[in-house]
This record gives sequence, structure tokens and C-alpha cells, in this order.
Amino acid sequence: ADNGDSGDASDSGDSDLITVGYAQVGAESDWRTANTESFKSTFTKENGYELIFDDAQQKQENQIKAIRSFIQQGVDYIVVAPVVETGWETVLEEAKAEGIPVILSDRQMDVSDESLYECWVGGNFIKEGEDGGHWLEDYLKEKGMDGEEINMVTLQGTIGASAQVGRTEGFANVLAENDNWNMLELQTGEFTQAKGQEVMESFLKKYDDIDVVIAENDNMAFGAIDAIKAAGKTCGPDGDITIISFDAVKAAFDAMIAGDLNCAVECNPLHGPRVAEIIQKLEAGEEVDKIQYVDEELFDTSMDLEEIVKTRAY
Amino acid sequence: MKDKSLVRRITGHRLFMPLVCLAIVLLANLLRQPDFFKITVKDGTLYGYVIDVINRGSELVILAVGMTLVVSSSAGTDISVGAIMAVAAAICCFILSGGQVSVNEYANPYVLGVVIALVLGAICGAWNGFLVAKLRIQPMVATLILFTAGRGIAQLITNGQITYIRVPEYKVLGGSISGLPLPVPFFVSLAVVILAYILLKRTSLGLYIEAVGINPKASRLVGIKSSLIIFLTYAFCGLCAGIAGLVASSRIYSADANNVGLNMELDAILAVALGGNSLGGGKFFLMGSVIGAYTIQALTTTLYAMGVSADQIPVYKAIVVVIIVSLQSEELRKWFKKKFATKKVVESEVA
Amino acid sequence: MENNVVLTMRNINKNFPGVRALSKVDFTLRKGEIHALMGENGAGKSTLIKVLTGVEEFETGEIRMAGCECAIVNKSPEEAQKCGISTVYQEVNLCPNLSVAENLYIGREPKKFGGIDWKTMNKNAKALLESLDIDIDPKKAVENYSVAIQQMVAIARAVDMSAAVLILDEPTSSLDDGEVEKLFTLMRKLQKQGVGIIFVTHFLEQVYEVTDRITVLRNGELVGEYETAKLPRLELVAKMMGKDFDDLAKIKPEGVSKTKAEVLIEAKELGRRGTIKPYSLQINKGEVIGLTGLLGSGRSELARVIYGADKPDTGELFVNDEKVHIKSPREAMMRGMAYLPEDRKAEGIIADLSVRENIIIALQAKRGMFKRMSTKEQEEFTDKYIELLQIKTANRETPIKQLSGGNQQKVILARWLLTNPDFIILDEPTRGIDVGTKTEIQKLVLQLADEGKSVIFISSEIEEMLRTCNRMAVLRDGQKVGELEEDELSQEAIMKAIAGGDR
Amino acid sequence: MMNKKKGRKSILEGTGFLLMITIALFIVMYVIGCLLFADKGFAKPQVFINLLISNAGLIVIAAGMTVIMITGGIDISVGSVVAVVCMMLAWMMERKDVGAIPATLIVLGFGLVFGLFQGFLVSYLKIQPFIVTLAGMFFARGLTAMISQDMISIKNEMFLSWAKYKIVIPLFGRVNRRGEVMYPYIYPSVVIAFLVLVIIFLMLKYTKFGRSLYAVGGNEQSALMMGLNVRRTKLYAYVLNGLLASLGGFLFCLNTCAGFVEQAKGLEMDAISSAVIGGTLLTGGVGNVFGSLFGVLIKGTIETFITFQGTLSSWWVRIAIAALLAFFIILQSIFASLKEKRK
Ligand SMILES: Nc1ncnc2c1ncn2[C@@H]1O[C@H](COP(=O)(O)OP(=O)(O)OP(=O)(O)O)[C@@H](O)[C@H]1O
Ligand SMILES: Nc1ncnc2c1ncn2[C@@H]1O[C@H](COP(=O)(O)OP(=O)(O)OP(=O)(O)O)[C@@H](O)[C@H]1O
Ligand SMILES: [Mg+2]
Ligand SMILES: [Mg+2]
Repeated sequence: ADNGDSGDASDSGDSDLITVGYAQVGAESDWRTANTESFKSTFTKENGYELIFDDAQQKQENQIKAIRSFIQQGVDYIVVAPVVETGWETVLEEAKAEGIPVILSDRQMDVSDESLYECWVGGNFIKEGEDGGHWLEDYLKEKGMDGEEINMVTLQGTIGASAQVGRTEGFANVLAENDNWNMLELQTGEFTQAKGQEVMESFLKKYDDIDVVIAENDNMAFGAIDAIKAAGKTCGPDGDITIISFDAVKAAFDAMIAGDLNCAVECNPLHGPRVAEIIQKLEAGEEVDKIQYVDEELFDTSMDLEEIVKTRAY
Repeated sequence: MKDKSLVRRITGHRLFMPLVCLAIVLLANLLRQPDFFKITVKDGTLYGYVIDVINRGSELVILAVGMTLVVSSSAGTDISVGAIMAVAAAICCFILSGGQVSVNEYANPYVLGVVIALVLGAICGAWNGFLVAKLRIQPMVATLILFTAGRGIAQLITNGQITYIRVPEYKVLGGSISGLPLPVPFFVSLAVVILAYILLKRTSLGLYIEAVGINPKASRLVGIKSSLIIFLTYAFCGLCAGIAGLVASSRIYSADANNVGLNMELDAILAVALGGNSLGGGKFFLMGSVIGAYTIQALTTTLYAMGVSADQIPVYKAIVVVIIVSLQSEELRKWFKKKFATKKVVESEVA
Repeated sequence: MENNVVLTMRNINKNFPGVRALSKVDFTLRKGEIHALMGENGAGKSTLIKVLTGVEEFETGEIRMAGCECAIVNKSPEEAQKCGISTVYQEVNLCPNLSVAENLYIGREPKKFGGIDWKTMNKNAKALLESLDIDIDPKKAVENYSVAIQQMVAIARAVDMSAAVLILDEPTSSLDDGEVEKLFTLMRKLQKQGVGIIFVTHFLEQVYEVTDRITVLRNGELVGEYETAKLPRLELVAKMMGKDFDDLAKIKPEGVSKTKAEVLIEAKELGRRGTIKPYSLQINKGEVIGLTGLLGSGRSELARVIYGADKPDTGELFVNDEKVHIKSPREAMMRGMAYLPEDRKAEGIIADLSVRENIIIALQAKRGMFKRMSTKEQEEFTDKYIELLQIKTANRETPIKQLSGGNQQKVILARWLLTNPDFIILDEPTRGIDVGTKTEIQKLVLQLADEGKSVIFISSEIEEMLRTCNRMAVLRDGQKVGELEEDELSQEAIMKAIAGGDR
Repeated sequence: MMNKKKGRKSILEGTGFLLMITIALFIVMYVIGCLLFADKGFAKPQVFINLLISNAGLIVIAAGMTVIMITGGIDISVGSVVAVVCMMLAWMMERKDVGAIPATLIVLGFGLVFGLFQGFLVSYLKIQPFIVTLAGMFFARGLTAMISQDMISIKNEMFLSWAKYKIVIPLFGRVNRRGEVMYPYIYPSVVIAFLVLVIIFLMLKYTKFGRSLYAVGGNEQSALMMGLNVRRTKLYAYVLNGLLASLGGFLFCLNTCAGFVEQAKGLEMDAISSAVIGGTLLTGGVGNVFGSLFGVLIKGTIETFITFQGTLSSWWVRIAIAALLAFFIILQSIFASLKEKRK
């Protein structure tokens, strides 16, 4: 790497290693842990990298501090999985002034000047929401219920989180196309099982005729399943209530195999290799696309889940 | 004349205001949505919003018991209880799963997991107690350490994963047993309350705790080991957090280091205050705290039932809390009394 | 209003829950007069003062001050100060964390460039304290000084501010004779300047020394107002108590010298760095030992290291010839000791607990946590001592903080008597206690000694000590400088020993 | 002889002592950092300056917290107040086209009113500060969500120009990877934070109000009986704190330029622990704003340690922060008790 500053980490020790500073959100979910693991296993010394990892404990201030620290440590690349989309202008300009390229992962950033970062890698939450919606359309058709009045409720994620916003919006797009779908209520379960359960309990008491539950992550879906069972109802492919969930962690496969969950839309956390690819391109001086989606799938009980789960990394 | 004194005895009782507050919250429900009080039977257990309050409030009740004693003896609050819950849940699940992410049968005996979780909870409490009683660090600061580290320790134990124990018996503690009319957590909290009550009333521990909380110097001079008492209350509080952690973990048959007991410390402190206890230490009313805990849960359940968005709930909660504590405010009561009294004088003069 | 009257209170009524603290009380204060407010413990003296200065509200009545057309009601001490009333309350009220100088001048700090002028303030404070012969560093926090010094600081503050009325509620309770004399000089000076002074005390001598007039309260009711010169002592006492009072000069059975010389406690070179220099002391069974010395001479400290309230760092202690290591008050207590502390508010009362709990707590602690005394037993004990010491309280469940100062002291005394100790340290036990009870307490001390118990008795009142003590240890500057035996005890000898002339 | 001993003792006396320990420990810690991470450039001036830049808001909030803690109170609503202030700024400027200056004035006014309300409940209705401000915390956080559940980026030019205005210090220049000379720089927020510190310091030391705060915290009953207006003093303290919290929120917003519901969660704990590390007692009567500044810097240094270390797992980060915090608090308590013993 180029230099000029005597204090830069790139000069000391193994100067041929590429130093990458990764500002991670935290470890608030299994998804996140898998995401971190993906980076840690990709950016190893063997692969020619030195990774400086920082955990922001879900606080944007901490991430800003970390980026400033990366700048001072003279890293070659900064990768950020922003806690939130907003408020990055100042610190990104500081990075730009130092000439350090920034790559975003998972969530996007809302900045006025797109040249402040090189590119973004992540899942498409809106598409995930739409996928879930389309799956439901097909499923209902299959069951011959496409004309009927369908009552549904949504367990939203933490309000304002990208995943919540995107999935809600995506599903709403499909909802708008189906006049017979009736969204009774949206309430946040804050992405946790306990809250999801509590909110679902409340829904079940309020509405007698819920047909579909949209849970914006797996954990809330698990909570909802318990609440439904406690209320003396059933769920899953053979039950009264259809449940769609997002993320598709391993536990979700277990739930689908157990017949409690209908469908899980994947949200792929394995961003590390993709980011490494991008860095190699940038090192080679190539242009990269601004937006890079990772591949995501959808799983439901009609598939051979037992086999699929063996191949899953998280 | 006699009636009046009875009325006064009732209204003067220290649990009167907390009970009134709980009643008001419930009454508001009765007006807004009568089916709040509808109770049906499902699978031999009672089912309804009120049962939810009793069920969901259990952890809070358990925490409030421990918190009451801590507040009383040390005039400070333990802000680490939420984190300790996570630690207890994590260690229990870790032991029962033998380190796997998800298991369908116990890797170790259930009792072992529970006992170690409770012991660890008590040890966490003891650490807090050591800092407060021996090193004389201010309670909130002392417990800030575990508040910060607790969830980290829990994640360390579970290696950052949510550990699932998919064994039906594991769900019992946080669920219900058919034949039992009320959910199990209620009985757990009942047991904790009774245990604490007996401990405080059958021995002179309650008196010691109050004395130490009011005047530690004087207490030392009358032969009470002030620091030991403070230490014990923290250890007990840790134990309570451990129990609450187990219940919370059983509800989701897993250990979620980030979310078990999240923000529970604040609700627990609030419960203590709503129960008419002073956060300045000294005299305490255990039953007041229990009522306070149910008041908070009733409020939360109500707001959910009304469909208030979860992130706006705090606004309503704040308003209700301010109204409740204002109702309990000595100053406001004095002010009303004065107004009332002058009015009466004027009336009698007219007559 | 007569034109030399500065303050009148008419028909003042004040109720506390369950207690009628003041009922139809009248009070008149004239210009340039020192007016004693007398009464037994719980008669309502402090309450009257608190009502006047706005600490407590009153139900009905009227307060007028010279220069004001209409009746005034002070809502807070702040307003009272604005009316020209400055007050020293019964319990010392200073901010422990602030420096002496700040405590003297807070609320009226000298200013420079719009900000507080610390230099001038410290200089003024030094001067003010020196005028009272108090040699302390005004820059140090008040909490570093003993109760007595704090009391002097509070007095200095009030005196310095006094405009029309100065109120002193038992200011002399922890002062020694020298300090009291200084205070009187000051009071006389202010009197000449036309300040009206209200003076509360339980010391009859002091009343007759400085006051012009006496108002007597009993049970919250006004007994009457008298000119001091025209009211004989015994009559005053009778008025306060509502009954005749037998002369209390001779309570010590003369000539019954204690022949038993069985040693109960022996301290050898016991000391604590920074507070008390190593000393040796023998305490025999059935003996009352007095500790005497000037303010801050270390009397309290000497006693505290025996009880383990402060840990000694040199020397040895023997109880019944057995060497003991007392590391905490609890251990001392288990060996049959008891300690009534000097600072009632900080170390004695447990404010929010009831009278009952305050009385039984020491015995309960002695018995142990799991041997809880039954409620019935607790109530019996409490009632017994309320009766024995004539504690004035609405009932046994009243929080102790609602009792008058003197009655609080009785509760603490009851607490220790209940533990039936072999050896009891009484640090200023009669502080703030009325004449009648004071005699009772002195009798009690002698009775304890008769029963073969040993007592350390600390008091600033030499007469009281003379009446009760068999032997006295004299302290100066944290050092025990001598002992006076029974036959050497006289006012003169003690004064001499304290002053340290020939020793 | 006694007197001489007393004179020497008084150096260690009073509030200055804990502050001295704090400063000394901070310096030791920083030097250790410089040695440990010498190869990574810990010793660069900008690393230190970044501590100030990133924590400007916290410094002001901790100053307000110090004032409250001196009176023996506590305010756990400040984190939420910051959130609502940021949200209001963002919402007003982006959604309602309010100018940057009026928006700033409005949020400062909001802080004042918020403080007034909390102060009223604490001082006139005598409700426990913890509970009042807990309710305040809930309220402000919920209010944030009510204003908008979106994340709003601030794009207002004037506001951004405040946020990005670099005040360059023409010393210790170095060359960056593009070959340009870079000087250390600060933002205006740092200057504002320091101004606030100095003003609060002077107020605490040289005004009657400032001293009354200490008196009330030392012993409320005594302060009342000495003729201070305890209620008003406390009320003003909360009003001042409300103002400082909103000003802190404004500085915080200059750093993040955005408003969203989850912002500044847990900031109150940072402020409280900073004040405590700086020698302010939760029991009241003792405290110093410069102590709180060092408290903030120490916490910042601990975090900087961890970012420079750069390999810790998420959970180890929490544990490491707590361990360093524990180490610091315990050390401080040992020093304090040694001093107590010497007395
Ligand atoms: N805050 C209070 N609440 C209830 N009762 C009180 C309170 N303060 C005083 N009393 C009662 O009022 C009566 C008068 O008390 P006060 O303090 O005026 O007595 P005093 O004459 O000053 O006695 P002492 O010489 O012991 O100080 C006492 O019976 C006391 O118990
Ligand atoms: N004039 C003084 N100047 C400085 N310090 C003093 C003075 N008087 C008392 N002190 C402080 O008080 C301490 C001793 O007070 P102590 O309470 O033991 O006195 P005492 O003999 O019991 O008298 P009393 O109980 O009447 O106050 C000393 O260690 C000293 O710090
Ligand atoms: Mg009195
Ligand atoms: Mg003494």
C-alpha cells in the first residue's frame, strides 16, 4: 500500500497485508454473529488481510468513534455495517480526506454525496418482504383460498431498523395488490421472542379470526407460535394460522420441520467473501457496482428441509 | 365517629395508595374495553388479559422483591438485575445443552442447571454487595459494572448464540401445567414473595435492613453488622434476578443474552417506588412493591390491548407514572387538604 | 403594640398527628431583652420556635413584628430571616460538606466583580470566629469538627446576622463553661444593641445569669410570663413540672465509698493515631468514672476506642482480666458493654423507626437475628421504659424523629438499659434533658453503680459529674493527663486539672 | 505540632482529592495506551482530539448531570432528551423547512421547559428524582417515536456547515496517503463544550446559586434552616440541566446529523458514570465539572483502547469495558478509603 505517514499500521510489520477496519453493529442476534464470523473467517492473515474489528454495541456514536479510530490507525479499507442509515456525512468526509475507501455492508447509508463510499453489499429487504407476500399469494391459491377474506397481523421488527422498514414496505406492496387481504394490525415485537409472544397474545385476544401472521424475524415467529398454542389454536401447514417469517436461521428450519412454521425468507449474513472480492477489485484499480445484493432464497415446508439444513452455515 | 376512624384507618394504610393506583389502571380498562376482564378456560388453565397481567408480571414481582431490600438497606438501586437475569438464563441453558446451540434433550440434569444458575445469580449479587458494602462504592456505580458486563458474560457463555432447549419440561417454569388454574410463573413469584416475607418477619432481618438503611452509623453502634446486612440484601437481590432469569428463559425455552430481562431493572425500580417505598432507603413495604409491579404490568398489557404502538407506549407509561406518584405525593396531599380545610372553615362560618 | 415590643405571638395553636404541641400560646418579646423559654422535654419550646420561623406551619394564631402593620406568616426560614429573625435550632443545622466560612456566610456572601469574594469571606470568617475565641481553619469543611465546634459555628452565624430577633434553642447543651461564658458576653452585647433574644435552655443557672424574663410552657400550654428576678428557682421548677420538686442537690449517698476494687475493664496504652494518645485506665466494678476536659479534649474519643466504635491501633484491653480484641461495637456489646453516643442525631436515633423499634433494637441485635423477640415482648419492654423514663410520645409506634429532642435522648437511654449491660458509657446523656429527668438519670446512674455495674460518664457539666462520679480522668489535647480520686473531687480541683496549671 | 500536621492533611482534604486521582489515573492510562499501541499511532494528537470531538455532547450533558448530582438528585432522562432533540432538529429542518437557527432555539427552549417540568415535580411535589426522570426518560423516548418513526438525515446546509466546519490547529502536521499535509482539527462543538464547562465551573464556584446547590446537596434540611430557598434552588438546577441536556443533544446532533428513535440509548449511564469517576458523589454535596470532563475522557480512552486493540469479540468488548471501569472505580475507592483512614 501507499504511504506517507510514519504512524500507519500498514507500514509496520507485514506491510503486504491489507488492513481492513470493520465497524460492526454488535452481536444482537444470531444473524449478526454469523455475519461477524463470516468477516473474521474471510479477512485472515492467510488470505492476506489484517482485520481490525470493532463492535459498536448497537450505538451509532460508537461506530463514528470507531471509524475515526480506524482513520488514525491508517487502515487501507473501512467496512461499516451501519447501525442506522443516517448521520454519516461528517465522518465519511474525514475518511475521504484521508483517502481511505469505505465499503458498506448490510444497511445502506443516507448521504447526500454517493462518492463518500465505494459501494454497498447486502440483502434486499424490500424484496424479502415482496417474496414473502408472493409466497403467500401462491400458497393461498394452492389451498384454493384466493378469493376469501384473509385476516392477517404483523409482528414488526424494531421500528426504524432497515429490516423492519424494508420488509414492511415489501409486504405492503403485495398487500396492496390483494383486495381480499385484510391487515388487522401491525405492532412491533422488537425482534425478540419474548416481546413477539407478548404481542401475539394480545392479538389473539383481540381478534378471533387471524389467518396469517407475518413475523419480521424468526425469533418473533417462535414467540408467536407459543402464544398461538397457549391460546388453544394451531399453526403451520396443518394448522389454523399460517406463519411467515424472515431470516431463516437454523432454528427456523427446526420449526418448519416440526410443522409449526410455514415459510421462512432467507436473509443471508455471509457478506465477508463478497466484500473481499470487492477489495481485490479495488486494489486492482477496477470499478465496482454501487449496489451489490447478496443471494437470498425462500424456504417452505414443501421442500426437503432436512437435507437443506445440513448445508446451512447459520 | 367510629366509621370515620375506620375510613381513616383504611385510607391511612400504607398500601392504600398503591392499591388505589392499581385499581385506577384496571378501572380505566373496564371503561375502555370490558372484555379486558373476560376470563375463559383453555386446557384447564384460565385465559384472558388479567391472567396475562398476573403471568407476565411474575418476573417483575420477583425482581421487585429483591430490589426493595436493596433500596431499603443501601439507599441505592441495583441496575444490574436485568443483566444478571441474562447471565442466569445463559448458564442454565449452557449446562442443559452441553454447549450445543439447540438440543432436544438435556445434556445434564435439569436440577444442576437450575442450581448453578441460581448460585451464579447470587454470586453476581454478592459481587455487587461486596463493592457496595465493603468498598463503599455508591450502589448505582457499583452495579453499573455488571450492568455493562453482564450481557457480555452471558454472550460469552453461549458463545454469542441463542441457545435453545427444546425439551417440553423446560417450558414448564414459564408456562402452565394443565390442571393448575394459573400459570406457573405466578406460583414461582408467590413462592419468592412468601419466602421473603417469612424471612423478614420471622427473623429480625427486616428490622435490621430498615435500621441500616436509615442510619448505618447508629446501627453499627447497636451491634448490627451494617455491611453484612447490605451485602446480604444484594446477594439476595442477585438470587431473585437469577430466579427471574430462569422463568424468562423458560418462556422462550432458550437463552437470549441480549434480550432476557432487557430494561427490567428500570421497571423493577419503578415498581418499588410505585409501591410507596422511598428510594432514599429505610422503611419498606414489600407488598407495596408487589402491587407496584402488577400495576406496571397491567399498564403495559392494557396499552398492548389498546393497540398502542410499542415505541409510543413509553409516553403513556410516563404520564400514568407521573400521575400515580403525584397522587402519592405528600406535598400535593397537604396542598389539597389545606384548600379543603379553608373551604370548610368558610362554609362553617357562613353557616 | 407597645412601642418597645419587637415580637408578639398570640393564641398559637399547632397540632401534630396525635399530639397537641401548642395550644393557645402567647409570647411577647421586647426590645433589648433576653427572654428564656422554659419547659420540660416535649413542652413545645422548639415547636414554638419552628412555627415562628416558618419551619412548621401552624393552624391558628397571629404573629406580629414591630414595623409591620399586619400579621405575618413566615413560610420558610428564608422569610423569617428577611424579617430580621435569625435562629440556632436545637439540632445543629449546618451543611457538613461546606467550609466553615461558607456555612457562616451562605446566602449573604461578600461579592466582588459579581462573584463570590472567597478571600474576603475567609478573612471575615476568621475574624468572626476569633471574636468568639474559636481557633479553627474556616476553609475546612464543617464535618471535620466536633459537635461543640459546630454548635459554636452555628451560633456565630446567627449572631452575626441577627437584626431584630435572635433565637437560640438549647445552644449551650454541648458547650463547656468557658464557651458558655463567651456566648453570654456576646448576648449581652447584642442586648445592648437592642436585639431581642429568645433563649432556650435546661440549665437553671444560665437562666438566672443572663435572662430578664421567663416564659414557661407545659404540655404545649402557656403557664405564664415572669420577670426572672422575681421568680425563685424552686418556683420556676414547680411551674415547669406542675408540681413541687424536692431539692436535688444531694443525691449521692455520702460516705458510701466503694470498697470493692474488682477491676472490670482495664485499658493499657490504648490509643488511636490522630485522635487519642495512648492511655491507661482501670474501671472497677460498681464505679462511676467521669471524663472531663475542655471542648475537643478527646473525651468522646477515649470512650469510643474502648467500645470499638473507633478501632484502636495501639495498646491492649482487658475485660475481667481477659485480654480481648474488640474490633466492632458488636463484640463490645456481646461482652456486656453499652455506649450512648454523643451525637444523638447522627449516631443515636434511627429516625424513621418507631419508639418501640428504637428501644428494642440493641437487645434484639444482642440476641441475634433468628431469635426474634415476639411482638408482645417488645411491647412490654417498650411500655416499661416509656413509663420508667417518662418518655413523652403519642404512642409506642410513633417514629422517633417526631419526639422532642429530650425525649429522643430518653429513648436511646432506654435502648441501652434494656440490654442490661455490665459496663455502660454515657457520653453526654443529659444533653437537652430537663431538670426533673436529669435528676432521674443521675439517680439511675448511681443505682446502676449500686447494682455493681460500671459507668463511664461524660458531661460538660462539672456539677453533675461531681454529684455522680467516684473518680475522674482529666483530658487535655487528646491525652489523659491525670486522675482525681473520690476525696480530691471538687469544682476547684477539676478546673485546675483541666487548665493544667500544676500538673 | 498538631497544627502542622493539620496543614499537611488539608492538601488531601475535600473534593479536590478524588479529582486529582482521576487526573493522575487518566494520564497514566493514556501513557500506557501510547506505549501499547505505539505502532498504531495512539500518540497522534488527533487521537486525543477525537476524544473531545466524539464526546462534545456528552461533556455538556455530564456537566449538567454534575450539577444535578451535586444537589443530591439524578437525571436519567438525558439520553432520551438527546434523542428527542435530535429528532426534533431533523424533523423540523427536513420535514417542516424550519431554518437551522430557529430549530436550534426551539430545541433549547424545549429542554428548558422539560427541565422546568421535571424540576417542578422534584422540588415542589417532592417526588423522587429517579422516578421523575425515569418517567421523563420514557416520555422523551416515546415522544421521539411519535414525532417520526423514520430515520431522518439532516441535509440542511447551514446545519451541515456548522457540523463540518473544521477549526485547524496548525501544529503537528503530517502527510496523508494522498500526499496532502493534514493538521489536527477540531469542530465548533468542542469549543462550545469547553465554554459551557468554564461557565458552569465559574457558576458553581462564584455564585450564590452555585453554592446553594452544594448546600442543598450536603444537607437539605440544614440548607432550609439556614434560610436558603431549597425548592427554588432545586428547580433551577433541573431547569439548567434541561437546558444543558438539550444543548448537549444539539452538539450530539452536530456529530451524527440525524434523528431516529433509538438514538443515544444509555447515554444517561455514560453521563452518570463520567461524573462519578470525576469525583462527584451520587449522595450529593460534592462534585466538580472538570472532574466530569476527565470522567468522560477516561471512558473515551477505555473505548479507544478497545478499538485500537481491534480483535475482541462483541462480548469481550463489554466485559473489557466493564473490567476497566471496575478497575478504575475500585482503585478510586481504595484511594479514598486510604485518605479516610489517614484522617
Ligand atoms: N414533626 C413532629 N411530628 C409529630 N410530633 C412532633 C413533631 N415535632 C414535635 N412533635 C411533638 O410535639 C411536642 C413538642 O415538641 P418540642 O420539640 O417542641 O418540645 P421541646 O419543648 O422543644 O422539648 P425538648 O426540651 O425535649 O427539646 C412533643 O410531644 C413532640 O413529640
Ligand atoms: N478548638 C478546636 N480546634 C480544632 N479542632 C477541634 C477543636 N475542638 C475539637 N476539635 C476536634 O474535635 C476532636 C475531639 O473532639 P471530641 O468530641 O473528642 O471532644 P470531647 O472532649 O468529647 O468534647 P465534646 O464532646 O464536648 O465535644 C478533635 O480530634 C478535633 O479534631
Ligand atoms: Mg426542643
Ligand atoms: Mg465528646
